[in-house]
Amino acid sequence: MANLAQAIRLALHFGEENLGVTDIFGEDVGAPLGGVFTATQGLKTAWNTPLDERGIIGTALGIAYAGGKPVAEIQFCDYIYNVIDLLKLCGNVTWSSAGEYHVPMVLMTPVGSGIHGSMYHSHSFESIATHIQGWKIVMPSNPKDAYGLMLSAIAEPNPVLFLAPKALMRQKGAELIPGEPADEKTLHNMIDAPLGDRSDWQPNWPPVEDYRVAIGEAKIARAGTQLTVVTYGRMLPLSVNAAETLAKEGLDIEVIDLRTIYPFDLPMVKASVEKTGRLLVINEDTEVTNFGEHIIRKVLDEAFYSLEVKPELLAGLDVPGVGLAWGYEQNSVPQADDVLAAMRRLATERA
Amino acid sequence: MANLAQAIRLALHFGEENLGVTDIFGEDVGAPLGGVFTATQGLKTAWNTPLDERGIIGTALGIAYAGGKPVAEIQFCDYIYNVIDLLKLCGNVTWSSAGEYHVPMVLMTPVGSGIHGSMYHSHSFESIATHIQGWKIVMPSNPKDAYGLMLSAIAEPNPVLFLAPKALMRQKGAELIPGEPADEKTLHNMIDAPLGDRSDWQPNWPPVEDYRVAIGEAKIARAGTQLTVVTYGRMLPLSVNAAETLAKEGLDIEVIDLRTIYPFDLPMVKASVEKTGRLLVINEDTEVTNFGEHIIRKVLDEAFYSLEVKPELLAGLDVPGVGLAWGYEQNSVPQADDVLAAMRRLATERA
Amino acid sequence: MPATPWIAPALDAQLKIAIHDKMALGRATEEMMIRMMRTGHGYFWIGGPGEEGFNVPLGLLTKKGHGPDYDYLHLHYRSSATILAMGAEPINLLRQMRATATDPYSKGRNFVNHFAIKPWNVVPVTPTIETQYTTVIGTALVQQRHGGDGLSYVTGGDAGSAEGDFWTCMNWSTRPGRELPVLILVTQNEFGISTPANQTQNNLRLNERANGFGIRNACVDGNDPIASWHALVEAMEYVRHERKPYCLQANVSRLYGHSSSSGANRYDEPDCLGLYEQRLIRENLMTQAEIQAVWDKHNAQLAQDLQIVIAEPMPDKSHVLQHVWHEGPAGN
Amino acid sequence: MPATPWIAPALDAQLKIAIHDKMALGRATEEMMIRMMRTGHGYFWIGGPGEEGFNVPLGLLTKKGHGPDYDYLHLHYRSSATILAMGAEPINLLRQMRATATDPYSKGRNFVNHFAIKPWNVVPVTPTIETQYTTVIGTALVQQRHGGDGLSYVTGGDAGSAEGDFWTCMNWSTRPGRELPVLILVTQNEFGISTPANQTQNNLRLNERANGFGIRNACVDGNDPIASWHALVEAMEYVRHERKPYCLQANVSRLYGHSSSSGANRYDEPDCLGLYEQRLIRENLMTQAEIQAVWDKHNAQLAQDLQIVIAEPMPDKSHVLQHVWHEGPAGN
Ligand SMILES: Cc1ncc(C[n+]2csc(CCOP(=O)(O)OP(=O)(O)O)c2C)c(N)n1
Ligand SMILES: Cc1ncc(C[n+]2csc(CCOP(=O)(O)OP(=O)(O)O)c2C)c(N)n1
Ligand SMILES: [Mg+2]
Ligand SMILES: [Mg+2]
Repeated sequence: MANLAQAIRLALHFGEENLGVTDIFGEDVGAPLGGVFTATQGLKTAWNTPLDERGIIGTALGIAYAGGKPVAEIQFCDYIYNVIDLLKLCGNVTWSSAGEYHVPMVLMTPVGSGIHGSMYHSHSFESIATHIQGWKIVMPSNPKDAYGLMLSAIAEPNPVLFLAPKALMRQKGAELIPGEPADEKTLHNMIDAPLGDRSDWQPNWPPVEDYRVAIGEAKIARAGTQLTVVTYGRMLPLSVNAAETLAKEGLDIEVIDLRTIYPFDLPMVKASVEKTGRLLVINEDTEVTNFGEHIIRKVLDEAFYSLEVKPELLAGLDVPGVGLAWGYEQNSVPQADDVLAAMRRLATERA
Repeated sequence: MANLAQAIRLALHFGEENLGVTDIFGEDVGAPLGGVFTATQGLKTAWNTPLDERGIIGTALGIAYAGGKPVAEIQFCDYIYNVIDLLKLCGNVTWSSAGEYHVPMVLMTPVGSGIHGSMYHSHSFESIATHIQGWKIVMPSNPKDAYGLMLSAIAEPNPVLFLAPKALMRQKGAELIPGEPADEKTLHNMIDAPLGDRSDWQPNWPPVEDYRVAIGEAKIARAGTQLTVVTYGRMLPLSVNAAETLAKEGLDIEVIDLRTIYPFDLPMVKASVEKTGRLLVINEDTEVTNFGEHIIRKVLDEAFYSLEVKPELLAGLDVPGVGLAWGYEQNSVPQADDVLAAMRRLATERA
Repeated sequence: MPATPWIAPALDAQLKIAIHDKMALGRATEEMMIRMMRTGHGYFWIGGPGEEGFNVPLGLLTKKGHGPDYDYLHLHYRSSATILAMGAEPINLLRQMRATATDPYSKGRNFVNHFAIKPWNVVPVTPTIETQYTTVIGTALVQQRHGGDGLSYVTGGDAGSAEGDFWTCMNWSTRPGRELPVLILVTQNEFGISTPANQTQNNLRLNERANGFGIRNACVDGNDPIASWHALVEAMEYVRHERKPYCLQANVSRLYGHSSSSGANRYDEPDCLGLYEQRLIRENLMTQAEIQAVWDKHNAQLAQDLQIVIAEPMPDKSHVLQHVWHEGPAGN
Repeated sequence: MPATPWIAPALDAQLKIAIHDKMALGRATEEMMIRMMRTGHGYFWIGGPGEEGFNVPLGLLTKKGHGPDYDYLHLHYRSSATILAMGAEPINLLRQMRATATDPYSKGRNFVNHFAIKPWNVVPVTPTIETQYTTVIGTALVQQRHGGDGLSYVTGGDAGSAEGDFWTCMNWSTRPGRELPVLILVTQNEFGISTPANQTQNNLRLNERANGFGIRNACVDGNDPIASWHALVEAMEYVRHERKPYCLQANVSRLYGHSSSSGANRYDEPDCLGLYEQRLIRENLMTQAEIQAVWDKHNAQLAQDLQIVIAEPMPDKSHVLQHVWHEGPAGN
């Protein structure tokens, strides 16, 4: 099974061949490295930019203006904060030009903690991103969804932000991507660059097929009746695991994988909360003006009187960063134990 | 009575004389203009920077490192989005250096709509700002608070973001700033630069006194029992007016002026909601991942079972900008009518 | 089917007169918009009176059309004379000034002189200073790969060049072996709002900043349309055919101050129009009466246009949510 | 009470030997930290092996102290040899490498080589590339006003100079009549992670970018500590006394690749230490045995240090909320 980085790579390859992708670029995105997580190895339109995020986003917008289909990368979302003005432009020129131009671009960036990344390789970005208008925002929790979301992102005529949970980059999927060789060694030999000198290496792409995960459609990752957990990205597998553990205690918990963060699948969330009467939103971003608070507010608006207990957010502590030593990360970003505890508490709270 | 711009100017003067302010700077902040809203006219440490927001914030941080006390300005918060990375640094170096350095700086910037400012003079900034750690954030709704908050901001050893509601800049206060001449003509003649050539002009500062509004303390702008309205800045006078109007309909509404946005006065808000059972948060920022959603979530955490009806947020529509024509602003940013309607509806909703 | 190669028109008597016509149109349009602002037919004015001597030649020398065979324009908010020289209808500027629902550039959303004209590769003018110096990289990159003689040009003010985006533009357009066909323009009017250039720039010839990148550069008197024409021809020929960047500064006047916020009052700076008219008379290309007739023609037309615009509908609630998303297929 | 004016020490035999000592200390410390990373005593390594030939002279020529009379340092993450040359304790670097609670620079929060030393004006090293080129403006501005001969210096890599912050630094330090005492340093190792400099820079002498601002500039072989010493003396004298910016590039090696993420394997690039040791022997300043003794001394000390560090406590829950806010009075 492809891992998440390989899935992105396969999707980008499909995009180059079939969906008009003209440029895949960013810092260290081209040869020889092919991206710090190898997500862009061997792609024919991949190239290395100067170390300049403002140039990257400006170039992407310009390519989109000139009829191209750019997929830009910011190496880590931790380094995206000097271009928020440009992201706002990408998101508002369609509206400000009253539709004269639109911006078919994809921006991908790794997010989240879990790799001992210290203060500047652990940021989450969905809270600020969802406050920037005009972007659609997706975040997969597994390789197959990463593939399907990336194809949808490429096909979308509006700017799409593709957040890649960095702690899951090497995680393998449970399901094959259509066209992927069944044996993962085979895949590895076909598409992973060799160690050492790569100057003569060429990938041998498997015949991957068109497979889309529609933007805006969440998925019930585990069905249940007693508590609705809404999450995405790295927190999804933790939440599903916790739900399985709690199932042994007789608690039946529903876990929704948003997949699209904006516009998020409110109908699915609402239906679930109406069924369970309880809501827990989980993410790893810091907790003040957190996107999860938006989810809660929307649920209040639509289903306040269905709530049996107070809805909650489990998120990162409001500290200036995720410290390097494990003691910091463990105590400021939700961990498996915290997820389990919050789910148990909310599922069993007296209404 | 001083208007809000004059109050800021008086506070900065007091800060230069008594609180160690060494530099007041930004685009057009120095002579001859003294700021696009005249808030920095005649100040002895005010100077004009190059048109470069990154230089402005970097310089402020450097001055703070070297023992100075900078008050920097970003001309409009609409132009702050290319320095979010630097704002994050200002907010995290105390923590990342484990207290070796701290960052005593003030950053002021005008925010909000209401002056036909079109897409780039109408932004709000509190939602993104509150998601940046390590900053205290204040926003006055009247000149006296502006004065008192600015003195507290200057005295604070941590970075403080001072958001100035631009639509209120010319608004006069109801109360004198301590030391302010009672007659506003007198004040005008003393501190406002003449039109035309100003090269020889010097302000004649009134003996304004030390007056602080503590960071973190909200104010009950109007006491009431049936609904808690939490707001700040430009929405405060609209909300108080609406409450007075509704009082004539027999509705008794409490309006809280947060004054400090972060860390906000949760105890006061909680106590009010426990009394009224109803909460309406009002601001003009766009509604997705809006700081008001954080307020609501905190109230849920602390007082869910006191809520009789669902808490609500009245905020800006999630569109890519505030359009120039009045029809846009009127229909995308809360107006007096919207405030009145939301307050009436929430105060009278069947529990 | 590649577009025909671009050949700059010869600067003959007829063209010199046409340049005047467009300069006068530019000025008359801006002055009409200043009047609109004063009489309540607009909220805010910002524009280009004082830059016509440079902006009209720029417009006339633009290879106008859609797609990478043609020039891409990344304009400043003082570029009215450029797009008018290219054939834009003045009434459309008045519409944006009044913020009507009929404004074709922004549907009443953006300030005046914030254009977006896809058939002519005029990408949206941004209110954020200097970001256009980053987007120009992208269109030029597409053109570099596409071939032909289309170029991308970008223009902005002197103060704005302090933003690092100016650096980004120079750096990305000189990557070795990947040089870009970008014409980097700067208008030097010696002010950023109220701040005099000599407080913030150690060399008022900002084009010389490009020396750090080995980018060919020059400075021209933008108050002289003939000198501007020649300087632009030289710069554009270089960019079109060498497929490398060039940096050109135009020294210009800011005749009505920064914007309506600073009064939009007339200042005593050299006026390219008066200077050029004297020259046309001196060179016996036009008489005073002919010149007057040009102004009368434009003013009469603008007065008519204004009546039309005033009667047009303003945006309302139904407009707010239009164009948040593009619905059709992707591709500009 | 103004500080004594700074006089650079004479580069005599003793100092040449001291330079070697500090270079060896720098290298030994970095190599120890690479071993720590490999043996699970650290999560991530990034540092400066290959830059000692330049960084040690820089440290020794720094006017070390607190406040505007002394130099302010805005360092890159490869600056270990600079602060070790200034007298920093190697054990403290090991502490940050292991992320212990005793790490004096960040309490286990930041990656290794991210210093913050207030008594020496070493402002926090930022993980964000190139932002140090903006903060240096502020400390230099305070010094310009304060007088004396203190300067501010900033260092960063070649790839990072692509960020507009490099432009910002040059622009703000050359405002007419308000020039700043900034020494703008760039280390040219011809790589940004995996990207070769010649893909992104049209001139590998980045100091020449400063020509656009008329900033005096030079390039030195950073593998040669003697040449580096002289280049630094010249640059610093100019900045200290002319109170104007100067841009100096040092060509250096990146001996263990970018970081532990790219393996931290030894690469075959010129090694300033080997080259300098040959020279010291050639010039009869040291014998091979004396050189070996230096290494043995440092390695022994570092081995001891490691034992201490390994036994020290790691941060726990109680540390998380410390220093979110500064509680005392304002003022660094
Ligand atoms: C990023 C950004 N910062 C600040 C502003 C506010 N602003 C608008 S115009 C202007 C001055 C521009 O001066 P210059 O670049 O010389 O252009 P000019 O107006 O003189 O043509 C400023 C500061 C802005 N629009 N964008
Ligand atoms: C703003 C920013 N963008 C990207 C990164 C990720 N990053 C860390 S080091 C590096 C390469 C730096 O190369 P260079 O400036 O040449 O310094 P060197 O490592 O070679 O000394 C990159 C891209 C970062 N830290 N900050
Ligand atoms: Mg200007
Ligand atoms: Mg390098």
